[in-house]
Amino acid sequence: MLFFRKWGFPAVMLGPFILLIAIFFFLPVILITILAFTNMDSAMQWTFNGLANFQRLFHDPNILEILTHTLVYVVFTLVINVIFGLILSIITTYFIQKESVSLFIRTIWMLPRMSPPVVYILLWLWFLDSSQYGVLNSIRSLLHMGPQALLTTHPMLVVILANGVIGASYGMIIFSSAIKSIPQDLYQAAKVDGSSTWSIIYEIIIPSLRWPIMFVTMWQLLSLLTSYEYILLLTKGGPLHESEVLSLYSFHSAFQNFEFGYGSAVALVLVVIALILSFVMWKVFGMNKMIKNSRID
Amino acid sequence: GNQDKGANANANAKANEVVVIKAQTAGAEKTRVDNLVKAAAQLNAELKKEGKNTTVQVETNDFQGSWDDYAKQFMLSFKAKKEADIYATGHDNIGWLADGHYIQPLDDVKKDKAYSDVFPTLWKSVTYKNHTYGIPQDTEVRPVFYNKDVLKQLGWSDDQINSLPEKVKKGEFTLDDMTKLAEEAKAKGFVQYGVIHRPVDGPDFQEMAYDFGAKLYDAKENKLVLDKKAVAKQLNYFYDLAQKKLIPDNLTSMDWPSIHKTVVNGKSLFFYGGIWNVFNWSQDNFHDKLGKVDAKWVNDHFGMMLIPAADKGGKAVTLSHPFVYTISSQSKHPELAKRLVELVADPKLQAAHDVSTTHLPVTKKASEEPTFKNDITLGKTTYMLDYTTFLPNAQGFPTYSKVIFSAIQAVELGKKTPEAALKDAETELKSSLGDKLKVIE
Amino acid sequence: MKIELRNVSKAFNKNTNTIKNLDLMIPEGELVALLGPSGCGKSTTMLMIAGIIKPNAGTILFDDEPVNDVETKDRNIGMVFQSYALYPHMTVLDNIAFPLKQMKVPKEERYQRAREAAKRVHLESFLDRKPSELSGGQQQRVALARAIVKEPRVLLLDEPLSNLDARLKIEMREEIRRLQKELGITTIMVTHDQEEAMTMADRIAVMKEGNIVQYSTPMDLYQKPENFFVAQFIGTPPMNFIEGIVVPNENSCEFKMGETMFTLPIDVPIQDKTSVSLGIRPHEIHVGSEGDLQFKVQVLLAEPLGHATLVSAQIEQSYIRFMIPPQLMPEAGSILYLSVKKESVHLFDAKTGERLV
Amino acid sequence: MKIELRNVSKAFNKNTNTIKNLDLMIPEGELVALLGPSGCGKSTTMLMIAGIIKPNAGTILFDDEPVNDVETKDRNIGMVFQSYALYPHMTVLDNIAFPLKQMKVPKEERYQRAREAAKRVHLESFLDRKPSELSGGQQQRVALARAIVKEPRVLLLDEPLSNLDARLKIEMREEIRRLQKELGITTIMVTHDQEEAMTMADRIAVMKEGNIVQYSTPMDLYQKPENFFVAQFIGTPPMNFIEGIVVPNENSCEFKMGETMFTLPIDVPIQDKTSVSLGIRPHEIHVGSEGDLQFKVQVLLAEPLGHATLVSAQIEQSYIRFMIPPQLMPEAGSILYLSVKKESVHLFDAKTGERLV
Amino acid sequence: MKSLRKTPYFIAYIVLGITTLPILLMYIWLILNSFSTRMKYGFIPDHFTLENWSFLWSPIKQGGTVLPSIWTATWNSFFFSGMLTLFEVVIGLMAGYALARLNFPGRQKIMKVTLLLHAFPSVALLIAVFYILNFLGLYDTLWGVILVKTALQVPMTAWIVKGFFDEVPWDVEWAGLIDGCSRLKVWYQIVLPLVKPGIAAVTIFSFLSGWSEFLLLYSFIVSDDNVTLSAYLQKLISDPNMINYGLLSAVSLFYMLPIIVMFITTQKSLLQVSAGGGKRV
Ligand SMILES: Nc1ncnc2c1ncn2[C@@H]1O[C@H](COP(=O)(O)OP(=O)(O)OP(=O)(O)O)[C@@H](O)[C@H]1O
Ligand SMILES: Nc1ncnc2c1ncn2[C@@H]1O[C@H](COP(=O)(O)OP(=O)(O)OP(=O)(O)O)[C@@H](O)[C@H]1O
Ligand SMILES: [Mg+2]
Ligand SMILES: [Mg+2]
Ligand SMILES: O=P([O-])([O-])[O-]
Repeated sequence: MLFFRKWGFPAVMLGPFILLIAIFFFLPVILITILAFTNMDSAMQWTFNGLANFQRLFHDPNILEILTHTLVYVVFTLVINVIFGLILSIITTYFIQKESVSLFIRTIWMLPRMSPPVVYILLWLWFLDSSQYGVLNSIRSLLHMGPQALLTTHPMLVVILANGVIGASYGMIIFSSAIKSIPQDLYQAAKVDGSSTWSIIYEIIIPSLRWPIMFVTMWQLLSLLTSYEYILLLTKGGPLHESEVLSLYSFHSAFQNFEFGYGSAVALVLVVIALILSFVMWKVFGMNKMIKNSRID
Repeated sequence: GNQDKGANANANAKANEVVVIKAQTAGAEKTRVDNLVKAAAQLNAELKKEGKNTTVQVETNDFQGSWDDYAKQFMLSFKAKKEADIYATGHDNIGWLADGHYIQPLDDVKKDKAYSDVFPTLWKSVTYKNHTYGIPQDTEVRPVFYNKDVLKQLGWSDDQINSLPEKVKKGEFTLDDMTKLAEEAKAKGFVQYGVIHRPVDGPDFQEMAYDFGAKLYDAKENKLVLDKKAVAKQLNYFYDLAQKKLIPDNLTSMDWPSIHKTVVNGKSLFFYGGIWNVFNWSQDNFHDKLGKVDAKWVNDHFGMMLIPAADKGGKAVTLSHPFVYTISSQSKHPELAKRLVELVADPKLQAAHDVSTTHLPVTKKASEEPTFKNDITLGKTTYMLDYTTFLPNAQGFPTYSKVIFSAIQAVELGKKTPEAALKDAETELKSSLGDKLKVIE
Repeated sequence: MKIELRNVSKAFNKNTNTIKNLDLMIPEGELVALLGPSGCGKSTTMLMIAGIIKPNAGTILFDDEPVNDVETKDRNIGMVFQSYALYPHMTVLDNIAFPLKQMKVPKEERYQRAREAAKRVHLESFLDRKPSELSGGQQQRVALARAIVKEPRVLLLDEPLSNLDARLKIEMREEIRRLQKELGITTIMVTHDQEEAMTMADRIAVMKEGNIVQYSTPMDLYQKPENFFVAQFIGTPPMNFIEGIVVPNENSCEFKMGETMFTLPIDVPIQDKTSVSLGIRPHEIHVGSEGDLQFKVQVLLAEPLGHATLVSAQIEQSYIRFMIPPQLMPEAGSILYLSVKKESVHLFDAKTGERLV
Repeated sequence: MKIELRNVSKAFNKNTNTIKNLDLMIPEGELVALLGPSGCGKSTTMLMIAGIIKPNAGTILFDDEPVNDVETKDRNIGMVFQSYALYPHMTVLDNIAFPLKQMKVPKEERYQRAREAAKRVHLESFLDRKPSELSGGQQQRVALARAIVKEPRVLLLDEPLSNLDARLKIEMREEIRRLQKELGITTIMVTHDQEEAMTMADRIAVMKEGNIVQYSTPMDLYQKPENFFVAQFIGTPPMNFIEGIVVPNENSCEFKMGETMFTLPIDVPIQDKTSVSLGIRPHEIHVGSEGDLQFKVQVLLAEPLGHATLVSAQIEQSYIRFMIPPQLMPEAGSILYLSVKKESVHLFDAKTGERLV
Repeated sequence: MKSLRKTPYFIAYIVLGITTLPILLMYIWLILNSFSTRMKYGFIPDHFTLENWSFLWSPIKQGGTVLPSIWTATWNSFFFSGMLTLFEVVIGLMAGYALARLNFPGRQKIMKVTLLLHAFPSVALLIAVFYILNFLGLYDTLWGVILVKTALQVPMTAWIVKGFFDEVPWDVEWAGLIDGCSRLKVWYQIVLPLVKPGIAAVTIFSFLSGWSEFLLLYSFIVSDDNVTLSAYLQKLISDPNMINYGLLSAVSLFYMLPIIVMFITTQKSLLQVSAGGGKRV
């Protein structure tokens, strides 16, 4: 009885969560770890081949380039995502007091996320298409400027922008919800204490957003590391390998070349990188301290 | 496997068994499976005659999505024993399907009289490790479209224009001639570009390899082949086009609609297309003024020819990508499925499908169907089947194709010389294909 | 800094004005206490002076300059909020140092001064805690330290000592008063502790329903409440009121309630039969007959308070309370003879509430 | 319900015990006031009785049954939190009705009772507001109404009246006291208002640093503080202390501080030269020589309080404060002769703080 | 003086304008495109037409196939996203509360593990998940996909709401216990209403991800009865040579409409935050 009092409630609250994750997330994770040591291909046979996949990966002529792209892509997109998400949320919750205007702006920024990915990417493609039929080039030709082919000349830039615009809305929503939860009297006190607008942002809003900022940063970092959908649709990793990132490479290996074993090995490398980065961030953000004890015994 | 949707035990003494056969195809051409439904009607009549208490019911499914996803779905559903009995797919999938024991050999179906008059080359496309694993369903060819209006501007007579395909066929008009012609048209300002090809990876690029005499697959060793000499020529060809500014700077980053618009509006003299493009252009507003254009308009303004031979007197080529029926190795009713596949070869069914989707038939009989013969585009291109080539069926070919495409892209963008591109391609192919690759110097 | 409110009104919703045409002038360097019943608009007035709430009408002036459009941060104010409004993510020290940080005081000096302020409110050993780890009184003291640390020109204190124990309260009062006097900080303080208001304030403004009913010195307020409301509001225990009518005589006045009748020691002419409230503070009532007005009551309850005994008693229909020396403990039901001095008698018109005498 | 705390300890962190071996017994139906300096652990004690915080050691008993493992919701408690803890998303009415809802009282009756409770705290016209639209005092009254509405068996009041004005406070006190008596609710109240504690409580527990230093009736506490801490803590204005040493004579005691020396009216034997604190309450000091102990002081400051004048004066190195009649206003620097009665003299050991006399 | 004070606002609006305008234009372009046969210079609408919107009342033909009714797809999408949101939000809120507010050993570990799981690309998981689903007999069922999707997403929900639970003052929870609630009741009667902005955020994210889910449905559902809007869209673009862009624009606008409405309604709940009042502990 006493045992139940102590453990019953956490168990009830956490049970479905743990169960679901254990079966549909944790177990698959173990499976793909095993998979990385097989040479499973389209025949879908679990034949172990030891470290062969990793040896191949090590000798892969493109791997270094891909790693660099991954880094560039993740870092820049992440910065746009978090910083811009923050700016947008502060503008729409603190600067613009008129709720309807804020909502309008937030909605616009959500549009990319709410559109079907293919259509969002098609919009970019239509705009940036290198022929004279691209909207950008149409406009440029009206202004007597030559056509531009951003997708070939700066594929990574386009990839980062397209992903940045989508990612910003993620932070925007979470942050603005969190800002809305800040009690008004804190702003009042800060004003009385002589805070300018900047310092209210810096001293009151941002510290109150510590958890969301930290979460969004870490989560987006991992999301970006593992995401490839928009790149796949936008540039397919090309031209050449110029916008190929590790996760896309894993996808290409697994689902275009049907080398599931190799694809899993690539994914595992990704996971190791993610593990290291997460660990560093966990420390940097002082996550442990943000997990507080219950004040009901 | 397929399930029996319950035996319909009537009060009648004779219980009638309903057998469900599932058939799946991908893409918009649903007639590929709908024809099977019609064939089932025929089959049922035959079964009745044979006095069997079985009724076949075909359940169809048309997958929409990429070929990769189509393949993936089949693998998974097969493992879950929920796959289709009759799986229609591109012939080039036969390799992995057979290797993975997903499908069964259909050598006996090949022998059936329904398939006795198949264009012989087509059997090549469905043969893997000395067995016939698929039955051709339809095919197409990938001609070069040439703009008649531009040729007229260049001073060509109607006769000259209309006999061009013939000259190509005979090897009189070579790839070099084609390039020169493009150069001329561009220099004179009649067109913006000389040549347009597809913007993304695809079989079209391999037809150029064949044109330069490449071998892509060694059936004996079951290995993909990197024929370095031919590939070098292939790369040089595209490098040359780019250097001469005959293709748009960023062709490989254009989207499909822009390609179609460029071609339909006569901004390019040549276009490496496929016969189905005629159908595409009738579906959307690609023409700046006319919007959608029908087959007649296209034939009035464009001609279609084989890919000109690389050398004078050489063999002009094209490439086909036949669609085939395969039968799952887990099928519970393989015999019925096979009979369906035999019955679906009916010329009328074929012709109906081919005309509505702009494809070519696989049997001679079908090509003689009046409805087919009357088709303005198809009738004119069927001869190309005699010049056609196929992609290898072997596993790993998508990887091969992707690497070659990258190399082409690199030379077109001027980022690599053909030599460097070839070298990189070789390294990459060796790394990813390992012992599945054979390199010919 | 002189602070003035001219005809200020504020409404939170359309139906009612929370503050109605309020006028108030606080001379430079003075400490004014706002006193009034719960919900009468004291905090709202403070927030308007701070510039956090904008009045719907009227002008607020600092040193005769209208400041309606001056931002809060530029008003140089220190404030203790009724809800404290501590910054939950900062330590005590950072909370206190925050106003200095906004003034760009160098770090070292900033923490130095913050530590001194913390010491003044006896929080020197809690500097590293977060507000959520403090007791109520400790939180309140953080708020106080934060308000005074920057030595503002205006100090707004909204019940700054309500959660402190008596001893600390006295200490803090002295601290505030000293600081305020030394630096000449114009201070407005809301308090419910009348002793606090009486001992600390130069003036007291008594508010009622969004308006000021009397604004004057503590003594004046105590001794000469201008109307019934102030009289009953000021003083603990509160003034006793006996309802009755006045019957003027040749040279004096008779006060009549039910059967009882006694002579009022006043010499102001009052209309016949005016209904009045006769007010007498509990402290002014003495046992015996030494005063100018005499009457007898029946004891209901006697409570020992330590330094005195608080007696509740009945006279006709009215109840009165008064203090007697702690040694006395009259039994319930016993009769006591009481007397009051002439100066201690307050008389209010029962209808208008205006002071008559 | 009888409530008992046996040897209870609570630590928030490893270094210090906030509550140390606390023992307390509250008889059924009594009202006990917890009095103590800010941060001494009053709220913590309350939260432990409520079962929200679990003690690290010791037992809490309700009617002699240990309740350490009984959940809060099963303890049938009403509580006013120091921070009010209103439900921000509910209206006033819903806030008050919430405990009844948990008891599954039918809707109609629930709102009926909630409305009555609201009336008791004079909030009947605010029922539809959200807490954020109320003034501080109004919020506190909502908290009070919510605590009493379900007529619990135990009432825990953590400074329930701190933000109310004097008049309302008295009314609420009476309301609480009446309810508590009528229903026999065992009540524990934290207050910083000593008058409140004195008038309302059956007993007072004086806390210091997590422990109880004296637990007894209000009168007892006032008249016989057991040690120096209680003496100085209880009573406003606080008791005066004069430091000195005792020099026993044959049949009396001399008190010596610096130059001054006077006879203490006590007859208990005290060791020679004991350092002591002599405590006298301001109210017990009278001008003149009518008492048993006499001394003279020099006036520093005289403040009028209305009902009296508060004088601060100096005797040798010590400062003392006392009340004189309001008519008197001695000037600063003047000399006053004062006297105190024998019973009013408290003597504490300066070292241990223990009461000597 | 007054204008100086406005500088931060001014800068804020400029930043906002410059960045927001292109996005707005993109979508205006999409709308125009859906109502015109052609765009002059790529961006000026030419002939007004409603043809692209005809899918609303009659099923569209593409090549040889007739696409299923858009309304079936819409209903399926609603069902799928609705169920997903329900599961994800409820389970996520429960777990988030436990992680934020309950004491039990391994709390940190659970948080770390759930975060790190996210480092596994969902593509890579696809094959592994297939084996699990197949083992459980959930392959080719909508519920299977719902469960998988919930599992993949719920850590995020829990993490987000944990931040919101952290901000809830403890004293109202205490008051709830005093007033006779169990902790479960405190959770849903008192704490949940106070984290409404957080719930709004996670609801919109989970609904959105359900609405646009494609990969899993596409990989784990063979039968065609369960076509959702995203699959419907996929049908429109599956052949890159045969995309009708006007139609695609119209369908994607149709696709976006419910989610925009949903977004606006959930965001409106932000207006009703009831923070403030009292002293928070
Ligand atoms: N969560 C906590 N963590 C650490 N210390 C705490 C915590 N809560 C209270 N304390 C400390 O415990 C001591 C007792 O706190 P408590 O709230 O019981 O005081 P109190 O007697 O109610 O004071 P007050 O009269 O100021 O409300 C204080 O010194 C306080 O700083
Ligand atoms: N945000 C608001 N919306 C509506 N009414 C409000 C709001 N804030 C305060 N009020 C009302 O305005 C009146 C004045 O409130 P104010 O806080 O100024 O009172 P106060 O004098 O400080 O009272 P207290 O002594 O109880 O703190 C109260 O009746 C209150 O209910
Ligand atoms: Mg107030
Ligand atoms: Mg407390
Ligand atoms: O890729 P294809 O459409 O040319 O088969």
